[in-house]
Amino acid sequence: MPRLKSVEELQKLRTQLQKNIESRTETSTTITVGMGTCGIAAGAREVMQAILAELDKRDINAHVTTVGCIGMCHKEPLVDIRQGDEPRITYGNITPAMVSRLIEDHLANGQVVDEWVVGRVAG
Amino acid sequence: MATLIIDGQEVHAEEGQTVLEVARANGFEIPTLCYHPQLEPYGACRLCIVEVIRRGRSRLETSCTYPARDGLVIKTKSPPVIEARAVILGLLLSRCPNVPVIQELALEYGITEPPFPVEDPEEKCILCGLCVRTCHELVKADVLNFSQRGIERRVGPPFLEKTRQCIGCGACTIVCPTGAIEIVLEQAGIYKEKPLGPTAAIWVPSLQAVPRVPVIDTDACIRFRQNDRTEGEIADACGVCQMVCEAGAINFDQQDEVVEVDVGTVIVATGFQMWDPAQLSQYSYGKSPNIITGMEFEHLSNAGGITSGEILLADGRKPEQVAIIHCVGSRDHNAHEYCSRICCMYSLKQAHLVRDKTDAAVYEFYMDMRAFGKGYEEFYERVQEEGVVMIRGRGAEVEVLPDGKLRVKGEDANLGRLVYVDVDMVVLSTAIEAPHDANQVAALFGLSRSVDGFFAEAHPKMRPVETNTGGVFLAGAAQAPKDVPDTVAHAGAAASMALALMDQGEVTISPAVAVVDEELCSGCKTCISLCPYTAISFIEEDNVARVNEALCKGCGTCVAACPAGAIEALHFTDEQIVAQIEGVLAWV
Amino acid sequence: MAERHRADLLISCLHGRYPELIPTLQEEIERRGLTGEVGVVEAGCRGLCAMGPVMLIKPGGLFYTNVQPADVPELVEETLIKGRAVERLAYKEPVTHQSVCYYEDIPFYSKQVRHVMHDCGMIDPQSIEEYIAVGGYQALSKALTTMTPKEIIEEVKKSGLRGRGGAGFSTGWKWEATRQSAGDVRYAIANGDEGDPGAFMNRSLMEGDPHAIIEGMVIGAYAIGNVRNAYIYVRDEYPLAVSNLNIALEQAREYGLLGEDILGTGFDLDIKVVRGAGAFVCGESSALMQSVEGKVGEPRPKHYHATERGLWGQPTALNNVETWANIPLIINKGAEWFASFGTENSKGTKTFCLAGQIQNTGLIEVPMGITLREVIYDIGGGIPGGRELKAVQTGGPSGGCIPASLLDLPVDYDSLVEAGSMMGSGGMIVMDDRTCMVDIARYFLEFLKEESCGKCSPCREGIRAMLEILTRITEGQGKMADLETLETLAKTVQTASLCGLGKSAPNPVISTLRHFRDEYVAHIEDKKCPAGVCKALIEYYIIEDKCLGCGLCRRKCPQGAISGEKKEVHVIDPALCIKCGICRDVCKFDAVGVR
Amino acid sequence: MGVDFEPRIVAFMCNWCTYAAADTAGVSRMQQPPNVLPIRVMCSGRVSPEMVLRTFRAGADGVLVMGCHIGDCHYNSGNHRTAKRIPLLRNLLSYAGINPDRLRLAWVSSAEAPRFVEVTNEFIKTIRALGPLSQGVTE
Repeated sequence: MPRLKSVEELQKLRTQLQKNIESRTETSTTITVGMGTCGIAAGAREVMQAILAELDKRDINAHVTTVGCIGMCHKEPLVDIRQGDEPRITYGNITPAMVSRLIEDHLANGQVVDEWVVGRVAG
Repeated sequence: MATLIIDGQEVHAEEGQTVLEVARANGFEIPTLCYHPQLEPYGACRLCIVEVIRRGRSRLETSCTYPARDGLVIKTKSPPVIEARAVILGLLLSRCPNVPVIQELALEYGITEPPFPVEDPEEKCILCGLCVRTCHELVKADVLNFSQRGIERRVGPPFLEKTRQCIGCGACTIVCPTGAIEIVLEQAGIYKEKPLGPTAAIWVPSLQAVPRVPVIDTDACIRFRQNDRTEGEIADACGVCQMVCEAGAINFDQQDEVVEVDVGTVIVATGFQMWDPAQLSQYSYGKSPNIITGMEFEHLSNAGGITSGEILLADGRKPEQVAIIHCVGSRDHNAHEYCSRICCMYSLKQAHLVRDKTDAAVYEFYMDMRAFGKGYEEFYERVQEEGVVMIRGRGAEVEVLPDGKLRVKGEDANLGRLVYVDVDMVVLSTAIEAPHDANQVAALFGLSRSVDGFFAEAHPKMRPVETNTGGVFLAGAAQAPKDVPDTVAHAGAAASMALALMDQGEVTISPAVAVVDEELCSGCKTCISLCPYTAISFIEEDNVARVNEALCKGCGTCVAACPAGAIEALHFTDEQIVAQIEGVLAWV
Repeated sequence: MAERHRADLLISCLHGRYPELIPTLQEEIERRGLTGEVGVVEAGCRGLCAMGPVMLIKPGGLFYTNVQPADVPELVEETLIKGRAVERLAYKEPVTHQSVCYYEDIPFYSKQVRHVMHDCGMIDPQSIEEYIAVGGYQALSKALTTMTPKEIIEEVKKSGLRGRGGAGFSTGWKWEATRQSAGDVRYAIANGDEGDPGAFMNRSLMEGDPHAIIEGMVIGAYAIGNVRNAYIYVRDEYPLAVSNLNIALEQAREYGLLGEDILGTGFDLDIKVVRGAGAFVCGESSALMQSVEGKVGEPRPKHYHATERGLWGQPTALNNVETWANIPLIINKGAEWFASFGTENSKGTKTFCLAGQIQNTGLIEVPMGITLREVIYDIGGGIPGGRELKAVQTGGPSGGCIPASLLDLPVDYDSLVEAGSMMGSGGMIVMDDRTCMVDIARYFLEFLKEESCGKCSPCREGIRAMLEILTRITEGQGKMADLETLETLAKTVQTASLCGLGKSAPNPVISTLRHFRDEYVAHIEDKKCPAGVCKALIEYYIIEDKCLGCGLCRRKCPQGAISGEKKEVHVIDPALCIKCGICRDVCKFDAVGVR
Repeated sequence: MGVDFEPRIVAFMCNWCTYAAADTAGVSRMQQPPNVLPIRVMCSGRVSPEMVLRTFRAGADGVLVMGCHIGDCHYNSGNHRTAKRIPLLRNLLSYAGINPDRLRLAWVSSAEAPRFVEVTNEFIKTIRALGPLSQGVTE
């Protein structure tokens, strides 16, 4: 285990460790993946894993949660992204291949990927 | 230096003093049970509580632990103080209803009955911790400590079992304010030869000695015993005497040492010792504290003694009848056959003292009244006039009655019948005898001892202070029982004899010495090794033995041994002796 | 090192009941292919101890109570895979019996302000990494590198932090006094000898967030100066606290946050855990220090404050573990922030343990000044069975009883003392109308009789005497004069005892006499126990109107004192009845009465 | 042997112990027969075997040698010599035709006047029983 020799080292370690408990810390970004039977059947798990990997790669602090079926089974896998007080954006028919762009545009650049959006819910 | 106000009076305190110390030094009375000046303050009994007003705030604090800070205002008797002490004493009296010291203190605060009675009224320990702290801080034996807690708390050795760590010093029993600790002597003896009652390891061997200097009994002293026991590991135990001695006169490092002095004359004045009356069981000595020896009576009656000269029984009462038994151990075939000479007169004196100091009736059991000295007979008559009952006949037996009274039985030879009296106190006029180590002294100086054990003088009539060893003289009771005037006279005589010898500056030796007839001497050297005084030396060039006349004492051992008949003892020559033999045998 | 998870299951208050819960969970997670995605953490206390094991799922804040191994497959399927709440595991609102799924929505938590306990239950207490990740040792690095000792003390003084052990002495002043006492060697001690019956705030903190205490102590040691050794005194009945603290200390040493040259600043400090020896009195500061020194834990006179002559005669700062754990908060967030909670004279938040006749027994943290009513009814969920509140006992055995009439009393140091009780370390025992106040006073004195060290006579003998009088009263043998005697005794024990234990021992008597004198009088004059507790003074009987003749009481009665035909009114034979109260407890119709 | 036989016994007494004891016995008016004829020597160690033999030759029926107890000798060790010599001499006596019982060694300290009387009386009795020492006849 590293012996910390300065405050800077402590700060560096902290930044590094923070990711590990990200799920427990407050964040403004929540990504929700539909995980009803319909979602799983449509490949929601793979999508979710891709999201987690992408977040990790880009070092983005966001909560990833799962929900059950919301009734739009034909649009599964459904992915909701919510940032702060912004309206919730729901994307439909997401595949793992789309995840990289989704994260890059929406989370990193703040650009909603309009062509994949299926709905916006305020509040 | 701090200034305080105690009960309205301004007092000054040294650095480090507590409120209690300052208050007591200035004459304020504060009760304590767990305080001892030689121990760290503990603050357990809480009786020394006083009201402390500091920076305008009033609180109850224990004065034994509270530092005497500058500007304190102390009230030792304010109503909250009195109330708290009364409640505490009520609680302590409830715990220990039968402890006199608690009863007395409680009474001072108006409490006569235990307000919260407990089941076991025999409890004596108030858990003040004095014993525990003494054992830890002073004795450094750490035998006693507390176990359990709360109301179950108790004092004892580990696991309440007997422990070898305990050196039996008894310090705990002495500091215990309530008498809750008893010491059980499995090996009796160390207190035996001490003055009346329990004594400390530092004591004054003779109360009226000048200078009146105490000695430390290293066999009993805690410091020495701990040092010896732990081979120096605990070298600083106790030391209370050093702490309290204002003159700084206690020196533990002082060692016994052998001092060699060259002297020309020696006066042996080793005195006597008191005979132990426990050897004759009929006197019941040791079975009642009110059966005492004449020597113990002297301690009792001494103004500097434990009762300040009052003649009291062990329980503090004044006696109503006192019996004095003469000739205890003297003139007795089972003890000493001789008359100790001094007992009659001291017994009469003691009878006089009892009459003088108390209203007690006095009975003297005597065999013969030997009032032989100047004015003695007159004193005897005076004592008789004082109302002392004289019973002629040996006091034969003392019986301790169940109620503690003492029954003295004896024969009244004048009436020719057995009598007994019941008394409160019996004084045994014990014999005096030669000191137990007289034989060692005798061997050291070449002295003879009489049948009675005292040193023998050179001649019972003609040479009462000289001994058979030249230059060694006897003085006082070392020679035979003597009273004070006789001792003074005898000692004077011994001193004059010694001085006379010294004044001459030279000694005259006996002419009865051995001489060697060098013509006959064959030089065999037999005589040389025989001489106890190395007075014979061998002269190499002449091949003969020669006697140094100054060294020769004239015993004649060499004469008897000389194979050549070459040595003669002057004044005891063979010829002279044979002439004597023939002379005496000439008688038909 | 932990991995990045999309969800963490934080499990608390296992209390050793379901050791297989966590392995079962981990197996199920693996079986469902969620390994690496979902983490399982055994975290510190979340307060709702009576409902343990509890599980908080982050993110989201789903909160389950009474989670058992059998619930695991459903829980994983529904919550982790499908993201749905399992309602039957949710917290039940005690009054409305409604399920509340989310942590934030539970009134027990929503009224609390969890500062000291914030990380407790959120992180794995055996992992310094998690503590660092949530911002641990930030205060330490700030204090050591950007603040002078004087500034730290000023900050603590300004925050208004007062000792959380009960006496409420200003922490900043205490540190300053210690700093100003001459000494090349000074000591810092954390008091974790929590002994009050029903109180476990300190244990939860030591078990759940040991690093917070350590961080606070390092900061304090630096501020006080010349402290090279510090001690955490933990009662030996807290093995998990001892082990978590030791793990935390070892980790801190490895990371260079303890030991020599902390964080390269040149500051040295080591901390050791000292295990207590099972005596209540060792929570008293002077006895505690005696105990740390290896002597019998007995109080000594305190005319010199520990800040002058404490451990081994050296200046010593002795604070409760909770006090120490507050320090990093003050340094991180500032004195103003800290002082914004609480009242004029009592700043910040305080942890309490709710126990007794209350719905939500457990550990809470509230801002100072909150009213008793809020604590008992809003957080505590009120009295079970809708019974009436009679009193709240605060401050442990030597605290006092606050009557229901003072329900709007703000909970802070001074108000509690005024009401005849004290803050203590934070125990709160709620008593309903079935509690006899005389019996309660007797109970606490019984405890204190056992726990008094016995050194000083007023405490040792006075408690015994008071207890005897109280026992007499509960047995119906009391006299009116006893009350006066009790008051005199109590006053002397209070003023004349050596240590805090003795000085506060009469509090239960004094406060119940003050607020519930009528109950004493009822025991003495009427020979009645109004609450129906004191056996010598009560009689059980069947209320004929209510008895349906179910026979339950008859079957449960250990003495066979109850008779009656089925469906007919039963009777209790007073001659056989031993007044155990089982019939009253088992009767579903409240048909057993006491008179 | 006749009842009127009065033995003649020569007693060598050391000046410091036995002679003093005899003196005390006299002073104390202790009864003793006149058969013992005292010869004072400074120390019992002065008594040579030759002198004992000359005493027998001179007509003594018995010889007593008396000195201090061992350890009490005025000359430290003189009586140690006596203690060695006299038993040897007793062996020699029978060779010379004299019953060894006619020679006795006894320790009597100055304090032991009664013992002095006892020892001498006892010895007189022994000699009285042995009868007179007949010159030239082997016993």
